Amino acid sequence: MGVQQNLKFDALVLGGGIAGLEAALNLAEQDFSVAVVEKDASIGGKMIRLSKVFPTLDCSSCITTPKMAAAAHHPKVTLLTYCELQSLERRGDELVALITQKPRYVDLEKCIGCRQCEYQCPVLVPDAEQGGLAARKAIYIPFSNAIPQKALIDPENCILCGRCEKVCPTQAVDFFQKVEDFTLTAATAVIATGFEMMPLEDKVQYGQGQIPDVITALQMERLLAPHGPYNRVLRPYDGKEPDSVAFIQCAGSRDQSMGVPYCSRVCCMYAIKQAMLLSGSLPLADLTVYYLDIRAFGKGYEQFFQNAQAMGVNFVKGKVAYVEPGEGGAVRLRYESQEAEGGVQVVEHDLVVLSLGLLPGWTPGASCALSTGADNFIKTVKPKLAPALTELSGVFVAGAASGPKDIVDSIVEAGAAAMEACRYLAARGFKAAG
Amino acid sequence: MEAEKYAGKILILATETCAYPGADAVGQGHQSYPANTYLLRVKDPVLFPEKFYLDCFAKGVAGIIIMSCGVESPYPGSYEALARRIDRVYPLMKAKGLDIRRLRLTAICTVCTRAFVNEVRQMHDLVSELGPPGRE
Amino acid sequence: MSDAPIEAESRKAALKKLIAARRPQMIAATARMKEQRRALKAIKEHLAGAELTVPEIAAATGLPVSEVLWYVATLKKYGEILEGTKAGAYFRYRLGQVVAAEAEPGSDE
Amino acid sequence: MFNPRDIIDLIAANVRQSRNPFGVPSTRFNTWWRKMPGFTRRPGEALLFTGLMYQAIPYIEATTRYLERLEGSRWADYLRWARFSRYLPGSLPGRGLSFLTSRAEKQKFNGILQTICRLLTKSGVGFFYHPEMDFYSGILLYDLGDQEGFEEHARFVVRNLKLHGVHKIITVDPHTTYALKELYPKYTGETFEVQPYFTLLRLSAGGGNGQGPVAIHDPCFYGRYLQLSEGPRQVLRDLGLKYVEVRNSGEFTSCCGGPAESVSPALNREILDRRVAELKASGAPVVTLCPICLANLLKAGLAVEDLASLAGRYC
Amino acid sequence: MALVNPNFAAELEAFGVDTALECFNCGTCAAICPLLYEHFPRKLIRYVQVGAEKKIMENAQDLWRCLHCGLCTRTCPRQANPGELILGLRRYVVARWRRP
Amino acid sequence: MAKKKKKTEPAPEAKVGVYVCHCGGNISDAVEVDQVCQHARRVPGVVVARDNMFLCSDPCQEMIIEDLKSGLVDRVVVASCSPSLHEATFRRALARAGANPYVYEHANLREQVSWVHHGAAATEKASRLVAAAAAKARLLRPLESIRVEVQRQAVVIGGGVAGLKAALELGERGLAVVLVEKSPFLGGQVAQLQRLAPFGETAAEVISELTGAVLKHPAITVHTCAEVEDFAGYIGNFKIKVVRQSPAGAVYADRLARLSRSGRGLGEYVPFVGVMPAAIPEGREEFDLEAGAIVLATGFRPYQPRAGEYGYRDFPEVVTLPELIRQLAAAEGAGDTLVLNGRLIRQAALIHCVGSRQIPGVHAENEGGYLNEYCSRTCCSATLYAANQIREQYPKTRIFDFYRDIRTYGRGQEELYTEAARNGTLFFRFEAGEEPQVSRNPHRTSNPLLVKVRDVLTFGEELEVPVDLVVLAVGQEPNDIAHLVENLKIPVGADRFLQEVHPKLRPVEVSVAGILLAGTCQAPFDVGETCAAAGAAAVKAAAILTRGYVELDPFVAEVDLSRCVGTGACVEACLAEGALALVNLEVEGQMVRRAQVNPALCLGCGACVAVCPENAINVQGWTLKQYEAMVDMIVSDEYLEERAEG
Repeated sequence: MGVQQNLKFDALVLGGGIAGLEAALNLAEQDFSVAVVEKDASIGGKMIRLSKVFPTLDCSSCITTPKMAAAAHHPKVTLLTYCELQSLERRGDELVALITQKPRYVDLEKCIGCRQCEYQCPVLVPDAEQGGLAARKAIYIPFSNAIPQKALIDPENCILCGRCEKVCPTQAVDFFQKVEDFTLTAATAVIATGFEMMPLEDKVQYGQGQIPDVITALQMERLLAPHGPYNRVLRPYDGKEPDSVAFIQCAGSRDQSMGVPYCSRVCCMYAIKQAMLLSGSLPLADLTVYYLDIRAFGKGYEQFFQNAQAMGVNFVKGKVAYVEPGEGGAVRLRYESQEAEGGVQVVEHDLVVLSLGLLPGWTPGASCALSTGADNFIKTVKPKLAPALTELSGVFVAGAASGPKDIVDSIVEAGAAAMEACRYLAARGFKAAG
Repeated sequence: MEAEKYAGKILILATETCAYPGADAVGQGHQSYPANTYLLRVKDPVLFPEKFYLDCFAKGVAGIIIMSCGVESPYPGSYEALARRIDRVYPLMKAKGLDIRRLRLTAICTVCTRAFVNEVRQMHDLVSELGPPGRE
Repeated sequence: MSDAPIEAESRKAALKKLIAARRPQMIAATARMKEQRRALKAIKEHLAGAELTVPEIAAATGLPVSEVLWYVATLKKYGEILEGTKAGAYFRYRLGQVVAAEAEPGSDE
Repeated sequence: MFNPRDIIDLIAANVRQSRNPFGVPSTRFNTWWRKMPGFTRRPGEALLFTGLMYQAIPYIEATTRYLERLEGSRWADYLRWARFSRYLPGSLPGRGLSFLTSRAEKQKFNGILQTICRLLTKSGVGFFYHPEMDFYSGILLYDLGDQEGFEEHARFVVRNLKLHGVHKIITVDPHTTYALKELYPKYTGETFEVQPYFTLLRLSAGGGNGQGPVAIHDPCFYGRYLQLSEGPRQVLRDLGLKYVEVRNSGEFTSCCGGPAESVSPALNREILDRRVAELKASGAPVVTLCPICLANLLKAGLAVEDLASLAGRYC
Repeated sequence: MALVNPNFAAELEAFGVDTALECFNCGTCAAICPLLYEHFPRKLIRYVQVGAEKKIMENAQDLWRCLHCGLCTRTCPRQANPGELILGLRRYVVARWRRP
Repeated sequence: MAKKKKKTEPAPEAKVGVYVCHCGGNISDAVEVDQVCQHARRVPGVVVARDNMFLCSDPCQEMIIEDLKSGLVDRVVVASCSPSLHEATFRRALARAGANPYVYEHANLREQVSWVHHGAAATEKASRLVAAAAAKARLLRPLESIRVEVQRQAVVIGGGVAGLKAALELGERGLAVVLVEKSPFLGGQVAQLQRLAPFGETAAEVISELTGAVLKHPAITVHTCAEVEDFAGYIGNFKIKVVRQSPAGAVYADRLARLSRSGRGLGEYVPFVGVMPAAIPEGREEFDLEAGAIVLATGFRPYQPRAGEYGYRDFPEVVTLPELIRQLAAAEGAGDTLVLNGRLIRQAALIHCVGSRQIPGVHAENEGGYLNEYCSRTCCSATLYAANQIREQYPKTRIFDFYRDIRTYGRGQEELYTEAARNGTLFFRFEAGEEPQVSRNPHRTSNPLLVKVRDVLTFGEELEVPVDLVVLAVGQEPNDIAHLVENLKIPVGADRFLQEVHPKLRPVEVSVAGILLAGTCQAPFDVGETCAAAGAAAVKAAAILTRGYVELDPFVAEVDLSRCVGTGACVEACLAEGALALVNLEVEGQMVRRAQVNPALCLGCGACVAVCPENAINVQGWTLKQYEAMVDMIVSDEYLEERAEG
């Protein structure tokens, strides 16, 4: 497939999550033109998929959507969604990115987001946006506050029945769309490719995803979100309102046997947050957090942890070693209680949430001359004085791309990366408004 | 079918950062609610003086739901000022013989779809029960 | 409009090619869809005139309980069923007004 | 639980005396090869080294049944038994055991070794066997913490093997494999080329038809320590047999409880029951490849078979 | 009340007990252990760390419960090798028994 | 075409065009679009009402533009999907037509009508919403976004790494920067360290690099011994009065002595001092600075343990971590065992969370009645780094670490913890309220101190550790900047650190626009995090400064001088400090007190609108009159009357 077109911007931001959007907006605010390249069909990253966020407990969507809308409407920001970076290299003063536009099979210009197609489509597919706990269709809009609000077809599950095409008021469905490659040149780039959660299948001792009521923390976020799969917290085994929920911390991080020796940094706080939210929605439920060290290090975090204790969330020091199905949908855990009279305990909970390790969302591999640290996250060269600096001149990094990071730290770092990028542009004679 | 059942108009003052997008989310979810509801987009309902509410009732509006951002308001202190104002509106309503339940102050966020529908349903039931303003 | 039939013809050919290229996944997806239809039909049948919890639906339909929940969540999302009253720690579900104009003639089955 | 100190002393004394943990001469129970064709040595060929584990199982089982009755009774003071045994002439407890052990049991375990030979031959593997080069590995001494005893015995075995110029070794059980492969180099400084038999098998048979899937119980030493769980699966695939994975397999396999036999039959039972439940959940007959696991799982009444026996039925 | 003895861990290195201090006392080994027995094996590892020689000898018999199944070592998040530590402690105790 | 019924209605010239979208059936399936248009035509002020399948399409936008250009309409109402999707689109279309983008009103007929209602009720509601929008549109006036000219200079307060980094970023961006530092030195608290956890960069290299670049940068001016005395103005136009004088008392005597002992000159880095860029001024100097934006980088100070806290001051062998770091730098290489001040350190205890994570009712408050409830974030790593340094350099010195939770959260930090364990550091865990007890050692060992702890890791057993040294890992406390806080009117959190507007939406901004936070004045941070925060503050400052003006939403309060009588009620109700004031004005030859809006500070919330007895103040674009007109249309049936005719 030949390269179709070449786009030119002052800056390229790789990743349309909160760090990428923040970096893009900061660059655009200084009148530099920015392209945001996002691999998913919507911008918003992990944050738009969360319920509420610590330590303020404000609704994640309410904080993310304004930034998403600001980026979508900013005249200096171009959003390129459902695009995959193939390579990024420096050629003289320019960075050249080869990008693949994945086919949506829906014309982005024509689609008006009415979802008629989705309602008509006969195929159900586990909805990854809802942690697989409910279904979407083979043609679908990713989620309710997705930007762009446009449909796409998942060809793996499409049966080409043509119903979507028939019902679309704008003839936007196009089964014949093809992969398109294009190049994008920019003077500077910000890598904001974020993180992925370690797959549940990797954790043999915790049932490898085979126990319905053992879920990932991201699935729990969906259960807690107001527009989640069940619209309330129910256990996935049979729809029961759980009486007791357990959180297993360091379920894959700080664990050399899992190949993730580092701390995933956000799990303590989100587990505390989820427990707090549960104590609101299920006031009678027993909530237990099994932990090694509670790492409530950020502003207002320790007080948040203390509040959770005061609210009756149970904190048990000890790493859960083994999880197995109990009777009637319950989940049985084994851990060592460190109390003198403790020892190995076998306890049952209705629902178990795993704080799985965070892994890099993207690794450059051969696509680009950036290397990674021992933790596989993007390597930074001056972690103290210039945390956004990478090995490649003019390429900066922000957020979880250079290691697990919470939202606040990611946003701040995105500002720093954007500043470095602006400075880099200014030094090369790129003019902002003035 | 109760064709003659009174469905007085309900005014919803919805903040542009919280409740208005919340109402949009209800729409996206195709969650039906009574149609006698009129959303006005506002930056912050702290803008409206006591008189505004009384005038609305005088014009025939049967119920008003203020959907604010609550303490998460982008204008620090506005929610508290708003709450104090509404507290002053209630005695004025009583003085005019208006059931104070016709005016309700709530906080609705961008994804509070269930809360939105609940609030609307409750107010709808209330105004159906009370009839036109001033006749309670 | 005169060239429309030709366009339609080439489109038909292109579609044929596309179907041929996607054959394996289409066969699998169609099989899944048929199974889903059977499950959905069974669930909706048992909900006709009754409010049932997920375990009750599972018992009635013989489907695995977690699977029933998945279908129930989905039907709820697309407005076909509604959450009803609570029974102990479970919620009951009932048929709702169908939002999407579906009720297929089922000609392809 | 029995006093470990006494068990260690007893076993150490037995190994010193008879070069195996039972205090009976190995010739008394290492008899499986007698009715087999002679395995003559050809240059460069590997020694089949059984480590006497399969042969010994019926004796261990017999002992355990005896001990199981003692534990929890007022005879629980194993000390008495141990001390008593130590004052007996070396061969007497062995004779007693021999008496307690059924002929059918012995036949079963000997048969596995015979089948292994057949399978190796069928796979075109050149090997030889000589009972005078086949010793107990000393693994139990190592496990029990008798470092001196183990080292002494290991050096004895190594000396003997070197004397016969043995370099390549084919093993049949996980414990001996681990001892020879990992422990001997560490404690004697001598390295052999050690290969468990199943990694050498090159079988093919369509015999899987009609046979339902089997469930694999990975022994700890193969699955976890030596990370050889792919081996038996390959054998099954070669034979056209289907298998299912049970909860906890491969590197995360569950212990069957076998090693607890020597200190606490009650503990052994408890752990065994848990593993049996996991295996039973698969609904399939179980295949394993360790004499201790095999005997232990058989004891629980599970439908279990040695990998070699299963393979033997198909070719 | 016990006095911590940091030299004890060094003494044990002769018996191959050289990873005890890497343990951060998460309890995985105790909970994954098929024995499900009190704090075993972490208790003995902690005693090595703080140098509670006497306690180790008092609890020595527990060492022989271990099945040498290796699950603790496979799952130890710090790769402190608890299974080997237990075997090393057995060697230490046997040596002490033989040469008090 | 509708007739204007009442000539007395305001803005008689307003010609409203109404455009209703079918949204390809999304709206028209539930709403009778024809009828809505018919109804709209009867609404006062509406001159045209059109419908279309897709209004957002280019041809339809062109149609609207044509209507505007031809003079047919001068106000636009679009009734379609949610304004969040297309309000901006249509405002841009207005701008393309040469019209003011603010003479535009949006009615939401999709998310809030056709997707949630059915039948006649849906059409009626749509008609009423369109009528209301038209009524508002009729009252709309063209608005200009507010431009505030900006002084293209930033002032950075604080000369530690945060201030230096922020100044450097802005300077490199081509902006003028003035850095104001209270002490004679640059480098702040980092200059009091040696190596930085977890990667071991030296404080010397970090500070030398920063100060080197800052001091030689032509766009950056540095004033040391300088303090902010007074402050006025608003975003874009701050005025700061600075006093520069020799610091009072002997606060810096120790550092000055160290500097003179070192033999280093001005601009050179001296360990535990920092960089002195200029001589201490002789007299007192006052000057004014103008700034478009201000970056606060006032930093932290280490927690100072109370006398007796873990034996501090009672025993000379108890020191804080910063004190240890200094002593380590001076320690002589005495073989395998650490020697501090001539004393052999064979065993040392490190105690975490000193002055951090304090719990009300469990821990004692300080003299000021404060508890540091927060975690100081950096001490775990710093402590473990020190432990590793000692273990590696002095392998015979044993380290015992007493912690509540080990918080090595960041990149390279968990490795420090693993490394410490591998190095033989022995850990003990204590519960809050059961802190280790430090006392004289009564045992026969020669170590002078004994640390007792109920150790969670040892099943709650009481353990005793004889030691030669106890190191307290003290936390971070904000510097005392009460004067500045009062002057700048910036909020302080319960933890006494400066408070940002919102930790995620605006993490480096305070409620006073144009003032930004960098580093540990906001919360405890390590050096990397501080530099990131400084960068984030710089990018916000640069956005303000680079354009030379700030463009603010036109939706701010506006005083109608013909109605204002100067009651001052609005000033009292105002939520944004300084946005409203009573000023003396000359009206028709008379001096009167009238309200005046500072658009640069006004938030547009409307709190003032509600309280004005004369309705003399309104938020532009969202006036009370407009809302009243909308309500009138919602309750009116006039334009619906002939609905039965079809």
